[in-house]
Amino acid sequence: MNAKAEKIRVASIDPSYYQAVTDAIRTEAVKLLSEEAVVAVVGYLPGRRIGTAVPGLVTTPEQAQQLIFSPACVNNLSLYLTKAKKGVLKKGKVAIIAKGCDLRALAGLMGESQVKKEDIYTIGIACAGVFGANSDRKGGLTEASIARKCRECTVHQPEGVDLLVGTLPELPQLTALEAQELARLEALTPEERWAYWKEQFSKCIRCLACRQVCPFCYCEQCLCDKNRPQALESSPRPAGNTAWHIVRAMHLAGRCGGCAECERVCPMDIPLNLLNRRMAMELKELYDYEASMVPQEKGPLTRYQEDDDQSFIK
Amino acid sequence: MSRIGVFVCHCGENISRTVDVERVAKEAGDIPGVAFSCDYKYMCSDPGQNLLKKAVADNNLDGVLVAACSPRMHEKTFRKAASAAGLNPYLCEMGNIREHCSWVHEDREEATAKASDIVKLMVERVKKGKSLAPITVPVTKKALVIGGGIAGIQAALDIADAGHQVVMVEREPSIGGHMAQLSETFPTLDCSQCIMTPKMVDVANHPNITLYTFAEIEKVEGYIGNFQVTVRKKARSVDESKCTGCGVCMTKCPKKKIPNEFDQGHGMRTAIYVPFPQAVPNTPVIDRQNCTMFQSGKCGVCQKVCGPGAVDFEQQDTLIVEPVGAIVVATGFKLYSIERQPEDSPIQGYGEFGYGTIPDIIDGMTFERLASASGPTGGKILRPSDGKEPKQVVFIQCVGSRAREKGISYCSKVCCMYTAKHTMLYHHKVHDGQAYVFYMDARTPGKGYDEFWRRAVEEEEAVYIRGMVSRMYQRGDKIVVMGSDTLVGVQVEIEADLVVMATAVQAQDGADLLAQKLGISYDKYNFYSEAHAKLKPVECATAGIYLAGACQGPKDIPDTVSQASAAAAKVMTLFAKDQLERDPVVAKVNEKYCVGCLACKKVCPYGAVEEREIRDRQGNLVKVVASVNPGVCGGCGTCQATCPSKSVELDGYTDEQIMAMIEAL
Amino acid sequence: MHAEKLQHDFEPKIVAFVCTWCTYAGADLAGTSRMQYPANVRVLKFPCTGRIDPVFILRAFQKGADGVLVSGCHPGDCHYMAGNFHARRRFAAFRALLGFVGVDLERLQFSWVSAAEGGKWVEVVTELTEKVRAMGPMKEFKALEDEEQWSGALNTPELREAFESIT
Amino acid sequence: MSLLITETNLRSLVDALVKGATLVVGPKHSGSVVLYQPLAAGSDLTLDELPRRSAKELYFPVCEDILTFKRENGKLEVRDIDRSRFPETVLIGAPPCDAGSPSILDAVFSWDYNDEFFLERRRKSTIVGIACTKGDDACFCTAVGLAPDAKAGSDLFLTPLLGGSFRCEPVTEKGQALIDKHAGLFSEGAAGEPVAFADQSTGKLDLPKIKEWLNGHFEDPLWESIADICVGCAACAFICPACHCFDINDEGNPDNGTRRKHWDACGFSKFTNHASGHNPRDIQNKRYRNRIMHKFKYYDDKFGKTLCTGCGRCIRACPVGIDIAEILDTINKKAQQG
Repeated sequence: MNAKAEKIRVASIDPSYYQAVTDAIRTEAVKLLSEEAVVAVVGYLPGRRIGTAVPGLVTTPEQAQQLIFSPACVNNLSLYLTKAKKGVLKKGKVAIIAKGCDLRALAGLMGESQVKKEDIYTIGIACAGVFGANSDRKGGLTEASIARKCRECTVHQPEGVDLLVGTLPELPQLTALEAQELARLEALTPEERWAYWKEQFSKCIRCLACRQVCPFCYCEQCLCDKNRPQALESSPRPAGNTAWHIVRAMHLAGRCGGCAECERVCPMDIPLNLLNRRMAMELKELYDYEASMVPQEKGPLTRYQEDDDQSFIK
Repeated sequence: MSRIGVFVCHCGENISRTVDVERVAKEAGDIPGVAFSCDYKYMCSDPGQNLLKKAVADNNLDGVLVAACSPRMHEKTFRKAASAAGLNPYLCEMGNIREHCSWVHEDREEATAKASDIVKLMVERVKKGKSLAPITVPVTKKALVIGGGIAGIQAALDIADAGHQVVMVEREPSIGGHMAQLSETFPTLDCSQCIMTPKMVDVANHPNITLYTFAEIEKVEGYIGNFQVTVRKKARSVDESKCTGCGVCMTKCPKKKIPNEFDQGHGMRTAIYVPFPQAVPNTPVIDRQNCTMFQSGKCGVCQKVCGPGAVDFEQQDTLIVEPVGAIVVATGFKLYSIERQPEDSPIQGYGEFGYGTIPDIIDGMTFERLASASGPTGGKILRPSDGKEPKQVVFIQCVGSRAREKGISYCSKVCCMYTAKHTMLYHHKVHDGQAYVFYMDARTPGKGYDEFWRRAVEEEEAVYIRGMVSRMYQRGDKIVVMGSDTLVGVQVEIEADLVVMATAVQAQDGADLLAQKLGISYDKYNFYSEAHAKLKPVECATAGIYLAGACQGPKDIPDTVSQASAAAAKVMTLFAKDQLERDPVVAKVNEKYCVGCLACKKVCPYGAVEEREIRDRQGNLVKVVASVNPGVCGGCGTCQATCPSKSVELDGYTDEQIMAMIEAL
Repeated sequence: MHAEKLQHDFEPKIVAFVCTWCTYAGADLAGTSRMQYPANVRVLKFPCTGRIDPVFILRAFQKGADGVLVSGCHPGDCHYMAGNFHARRRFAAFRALLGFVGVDLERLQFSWVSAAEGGKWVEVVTELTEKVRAMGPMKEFKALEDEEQWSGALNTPELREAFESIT
Repeated sequence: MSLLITETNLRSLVDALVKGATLVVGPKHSGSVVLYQPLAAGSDLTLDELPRRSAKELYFPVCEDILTFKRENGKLEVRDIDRSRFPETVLIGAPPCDAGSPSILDAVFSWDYNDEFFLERRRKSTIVGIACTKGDDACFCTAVGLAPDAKAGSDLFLTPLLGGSFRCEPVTEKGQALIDKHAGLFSEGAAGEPVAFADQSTGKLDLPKIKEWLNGHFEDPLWESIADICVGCAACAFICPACHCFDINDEGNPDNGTRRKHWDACGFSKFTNHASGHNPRDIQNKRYRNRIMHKFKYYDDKFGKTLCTGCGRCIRACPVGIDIAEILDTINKKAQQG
């Protein structure tokens, strides 16, 4: 495998792309903040280490000059608008940088009355993809370093945003590794799949990074923290871990926007997005539901049709 | 530690024959938290109940489990007994060891083990149980009746006669509805207006009824016993308080050639008009679309001739808020039209009948008007195209109804009877005429109905042809009706002078919009859904809202009147108490943890969940949470299963109770 | 009548989550009709299938159920109008999820049993009991209950093996 | 002349220990990650990657039972865990940032209460440390007073040599005993050139000065600026070799259950949540402040040690890229300025 030969075109052909996006973000952010149209811009700032970026809650035009966009801008910033992060941002309108996958989360949050459209100003990024977790970031965005979710992204181009930034470079076709993995797992016997997930979940240490980065995990009291009654064991043993990941996937079914942040942040590399993807597939097949960049009034599990499939019911 | 009493019933031998009740009682005594256990021959008997009461008192019990028959049988009995002993009734539960155990298993060992398990599970449930108090809701003893047809009139009069206030809202300028349009009614052939108009007048004169005509429901808030209804009274352009109903304005109105809706467009009316002479109220309304004054600003004749000065061109819509405790929905029906429908409509028109372009193909209601003495022809049967008396009339049943390909699969119920009636009316008026009826089935259940139908066939000489009409077209001044006689097995072609179609009964236009305002459910045809097809045919699932008449589904007059009186009776039952008591098995929101995602609101079948703003002492908004109205909640618990953080909980079926039971499996 | 009772090596634990209006009443009818069915089932009553949280099913498996039955009113018969419609979607999704993590879905049965269908209740319960009996115990979740992270385990398989190789 | 062991013999040492019913724990692949795990054989040992989780779980498991209880016939019977069943253990292949942590933690686990779960495991284990030749731009062990070749905490210390052997230096009696018991696997010889130690990207920190600054800056805008973005997970704490907070939880029901001790973290909002609902650390930056304070001030106040080995795991794992090395550097600069 020659990493250089595989370098994908977005990085190698159009190096000015990221600079252009960065410039546009800075210009807009400075304008918004100096005109006091917003109280903060939630964006990305450069990290100390090579190929890293960190979320930035920018409140002054000076800070806004530091904002960037690069393949290191992996985070789904919509998290910072939820109740889980209450108190962090001042009250008032907030501008937020959002990739397509982040926008689906924002739309979901609007559908769930957590974010009001009029309270935010969305700067959508025409996004070519970002780095995967633990990837080698020194060579820029390559086929080896691109996140698995980005390989089969369908939302490179944001919709319904207040400002669209960037012109999408020509994107190469990449093999859908996640879909392949999903198909591989589907083809296994139940026993084999159980063994697979058992091994994955046994690594879990319940650091709850998956929960804490999820834009939809904004509950004040997570079911897994409840002790009267205890719905699932809070101790990080295999039994409780399995229950936790099953419950998590169920609670996200029909809500997940597919940003795959849960999977990215898992320090134990548990492929959590496979669970989310599998649920999304099911809901697409059964109810023709897909997470969208536009808010929907009800999700697939809060509505029904009288003639819904019931082939599994005797 | 709980102090629970377990009572194991023998039920004579019904339980003890297969279950070792002594052992079950003994094992129950070993369950942590059980302070007392015993077995007894008949727990439901007086001595059995006394045993329970005494045990509660003697042992200071804080919960009771009776292991006996199904709770569907005796839960009320034992809860009452527990209550008499000073326990909250909801801390008394039943373990079903008869229907679910002794009667369905033969092996004594297995059945006993299962009975013990059932006791163990249910003890956990009792342990985690909470005292619940019945919910009381105040009741505003005033009813709203929506719709002023026969259904609404009957319901309003019944409620008003019982001494309660009624607000009636009618969309049209006059009450009366479809029944007022009918010529005669089956099966007695008495004149519709003769029996209808006195009731209309009764409504107008009743001291307990407030009538709003030319008015619509704007908004409905609140819940059973406590609705706030906003009524939009449309601008009539005539001040009802001044108008004396003299009718001079109508005679002087220069705009006289407007097709009259009441006569199905076959008679003419003026721009300022009452729909029909017996209208209630007898106050004209200005049809602003057709009035020269409103269209060009020139005319104003009516205003000039009006002695009392009642005509008011400046009149505006007014909004009136009425607090009511119950709502009767009686919005009636409309008739299907064979006209071409929009592409995306689920209902199709009849291209094979010319989509309604052939003037002498009319519907049943038009025929009613032609046959009516007060109609456009003065009661003579004359066909629309040339005013000639038709000698050959073809009646077609099931046009639109029972026609899945046209989008309606139901039977409209009234057409068989009124078509029979039409053939008679025709025969009485045109003695040398011949009536033909194409029909699929003659459905005549009802008192005197089949006799009526037989009379049409056997005495009044109508020719009934069993089969459908496949095509109709104009040939000269005749309409060629092509059909089949399926009994004989031949194709039939009739040259008709007039064709009368019994078109399907459909829900009123806007029925769905009104349902959304009311928060009631409706089927795919927009007919309103009753709470239970058999046992709650009058109630809506939304508490405090009742149905009367054809808005629920096609109905004839006797059925409509029966249901209207039934709805009135339901309202009176509700109004019989000052406070409404409801089962406390309702959902409650934990506002500390609720994050206001409102998933519960989305799934609640009762619309019982509202948003509630929580503010701090300075009035700043802290957060928005869900809030369950206990007066409206039906207690299904779908909200709790949906809530990710379980911040809404159904009393009586809490997660704590259920988890404890699962833990004890 | 049934003098010869079959002895089984394994008696599965079957848990049934049922709604009170239809299936619970259907099971009552089976009782009043004196129909016979295996005694393995333990019934938990809910107001409506809409109240049944998927977590309950998961928990039942964790607490030792070998098979789980969820049963309520037929579509359109719900006492609460729409509870079972919501439940149907929820369970369709949850079933897919359990299947994906490797639970054998033969152990999880959903059914509509009305208050008039005592016979169907007997049929559904008997069928699930026999099916699960043939499948054997639900080991997966039970095994998990006893497992520890290696660092929390008092001894590891490797150690045990080492010990065994010595003695 | 030095004591040497070849890589083959190092693996044979693992085999021999396992055969001798010793629990041998070392870095081992598990899918895409390397974790400290029990080794079934020497061939499992992986020395080319820093494990994702630290070695602390050897003494301080992710989760362990501390007692069980059961009510029978009305009586509640409580059964303690038999700590004599903790196995003799050898930790092998731990770089200085991991090997050095247990000895830092000894202080707190034997402070006002002797936590026998920790201490018994400590008594029964031997640490074979190894000089670090890997490392990346998240590493900062030198900044906190350790070094890629620091022997602190190790009982026996290995230094990888060019050519594949290791120089062995017994640090404690335990280490010497291990050598003596398996003397056949070690040989005397001339040590070759060591493999180059890992690079350190940050400079040395003035830890006393940092502590001094922290003494006076419990309230400071710095906390908001660095930690408002913190999402409140426990990734940093759980994979940290020095974080040692735990929670105790009863699982089961009041009549039959187990009391368990498991990792907890100050990053969680529930960590300081009172039963009343009041939370003194009501916002995330206060929780993150505690992380810094505990590591560089409180622990030093109490035990004279810094609660950080500079392994850089938290920097690599933080979902939002919070970089403790950068923060320490910032504080260091502030401290130097006065």
